[in-house]
Amino acid sequence: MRNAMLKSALPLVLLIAGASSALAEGSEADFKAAYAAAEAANKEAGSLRNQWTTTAATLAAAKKAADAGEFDKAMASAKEAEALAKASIFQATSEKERWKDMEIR
Amino acid sequence: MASTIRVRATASGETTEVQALIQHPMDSGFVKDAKGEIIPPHFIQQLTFEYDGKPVFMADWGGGVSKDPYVKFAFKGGKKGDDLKVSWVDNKGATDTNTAKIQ
Amino acid sequence: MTTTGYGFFATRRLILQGVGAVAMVGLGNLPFLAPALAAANDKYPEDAFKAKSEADAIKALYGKAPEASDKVKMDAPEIAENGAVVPVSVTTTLTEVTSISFLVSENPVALVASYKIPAGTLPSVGNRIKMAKTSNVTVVVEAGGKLYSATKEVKVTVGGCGG
Amino acid sequence: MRLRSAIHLGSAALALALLAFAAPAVIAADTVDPVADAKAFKKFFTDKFPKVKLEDFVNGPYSMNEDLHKQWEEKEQFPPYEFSLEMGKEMFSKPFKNGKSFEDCFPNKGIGIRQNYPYFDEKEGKVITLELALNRCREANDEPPFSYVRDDMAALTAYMAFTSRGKPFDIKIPNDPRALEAYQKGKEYFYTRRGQLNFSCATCHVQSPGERVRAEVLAPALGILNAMPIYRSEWSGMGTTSRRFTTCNSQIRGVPLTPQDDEYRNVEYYLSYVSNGLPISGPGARP
Repeated sequence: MRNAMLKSALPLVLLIAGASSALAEGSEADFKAAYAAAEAANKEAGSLRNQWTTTAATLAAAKKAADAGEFDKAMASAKEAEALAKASIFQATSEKERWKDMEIR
Repeated sequence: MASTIRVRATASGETTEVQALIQHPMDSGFVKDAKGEIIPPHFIQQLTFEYDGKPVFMADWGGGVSKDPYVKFAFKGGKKGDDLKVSWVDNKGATDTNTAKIQ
Repeated sequence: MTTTGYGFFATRRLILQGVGAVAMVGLGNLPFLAPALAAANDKYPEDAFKAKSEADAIKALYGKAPEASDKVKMDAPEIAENGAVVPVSVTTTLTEVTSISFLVSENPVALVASYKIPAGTLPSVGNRIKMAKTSNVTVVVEAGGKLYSATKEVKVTVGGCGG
Repeated sequence: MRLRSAIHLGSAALALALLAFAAPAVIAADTVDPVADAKAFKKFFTDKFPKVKLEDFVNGPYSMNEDLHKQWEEKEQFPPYEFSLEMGKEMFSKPFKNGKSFEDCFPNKGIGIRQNYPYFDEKEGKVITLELALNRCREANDEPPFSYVRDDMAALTAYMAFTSRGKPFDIKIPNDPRALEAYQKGKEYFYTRRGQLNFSCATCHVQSPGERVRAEVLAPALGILNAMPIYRSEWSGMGTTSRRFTTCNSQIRGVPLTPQDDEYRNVEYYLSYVSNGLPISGPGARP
């Protein structure tokens, strides 16, 4: 059962890798897009009632860096926030079945 | 306001065992609150127990004593029904006293 | 805590970072400030409660140094369940005991509590003290004008994952 | 490299198909049987800790570690929840503005009934916990509700728990599919991993009770709610079940839900049910 999970995760990895590799040169517009994407992902995690506290913290750091005009840093934080949010989404969806593994029977 | 001092004194044989729990924040002055400001020192400095008019136990406390402080000791003498007077004063000058019956 | 063989590589990396960060979360060091401005009070050993180090506090209280003695029986936990409430008690077979004091060497103020034991009161005290971090807890007993002491190390740290 | 990743993707699709096919079979066979769950739950912990008596599981970490047990006994001589208990007793009979009091909201004036909570209300089709019932009583008497995580609620539940000390947990699951569903959802919440640390309640309280998380020794899940509300030295104050659930969430870097949310009430329903028969020992003192 476990390595089936390993294999099925592969497509999602590529998705994430793709998103974070496109580190464009730090411009405000890029940052805004990345930040919006991260917020949307975190909102989706919220709908699954499975947000992480570190996602919100990274989003805040991104905003702070952007306000200070450091768009490289802001972009990196926004990307990481998105990755965290996506990870929390993956956690919620995959746990829908995996929780039974540990159930006391 | 109910007294801040809870005393349990039980006479057994010729000694009386005393336990006291006192409601007090015992802030040491070294701790910050949620907003990051230092909580000013506010702790009981002296606590005295008197039986039959004589002090049987006296405590000098610093900020290192736990919140809602507890102390336990025993003294010779003391019979069921006698009074045990307890009083404290803190670094802001606030005080409280309570008289408990020995069980 | 083992993390299961989670399929999603990025999640694992983020999670392992998370767990690593937790391990480094130490006890936030407490800011040090001038000791408490106690109201002037003749009997209250003002300067003893101002002394930073254990030795100064004992000197301020008793004017002499204690010698370790196995007649002073101290009861304190190996690992404190919590630094805010550490139950410590002492009993002694020494006679003519007039005073018992508790000190924590690593606390911002070493002296925690000092008790006067009038004649007729048994030489044993129990109380709950606060400890900033792992430290030696020392109990000093003044008997017949001489000072005896016992020391034990109590481990203190925060609990839980830390968030 | 391209060929290998292609094979990877192929087998991933195959694995997914298999999983999808197998899944319904698993769920079908896995009908919800609380009675069997409860038996298995108790057996798991009594096998794991043969020396701990069944009723002692309610003492959480103190039944797991001798040194802690001693510190607990010393604390219990004059427990730190004494003040909260007295405040709760006073508040319980203090009349509201309209003259009524909590005693009028609860059967037997609220004395000795804590062990029946939480219960499943078939009219509403929801789990009603003690904390929810107390706030509903206030609202029914036009009083503002208390916060679920602060001292007032802890004092009330401390008094009600105290009046039930020693009585065994007696949680019922009525013959109503919604009750069974609430129970099952609670169980799912309990075993679901969450937060960046990727822990579920079971990771700590089923896999590693008795072990340490830095200074703290983890309590077994069996009987973990019997001592609620608890005075924690860590908080140097009282904590309700709601406060415990929300802080546990944030400790593992999961964003907590609002106190008394459905999930929290359901997990309290599940945890209390599987601890049926164990005595109420609240209010409790904990590290």
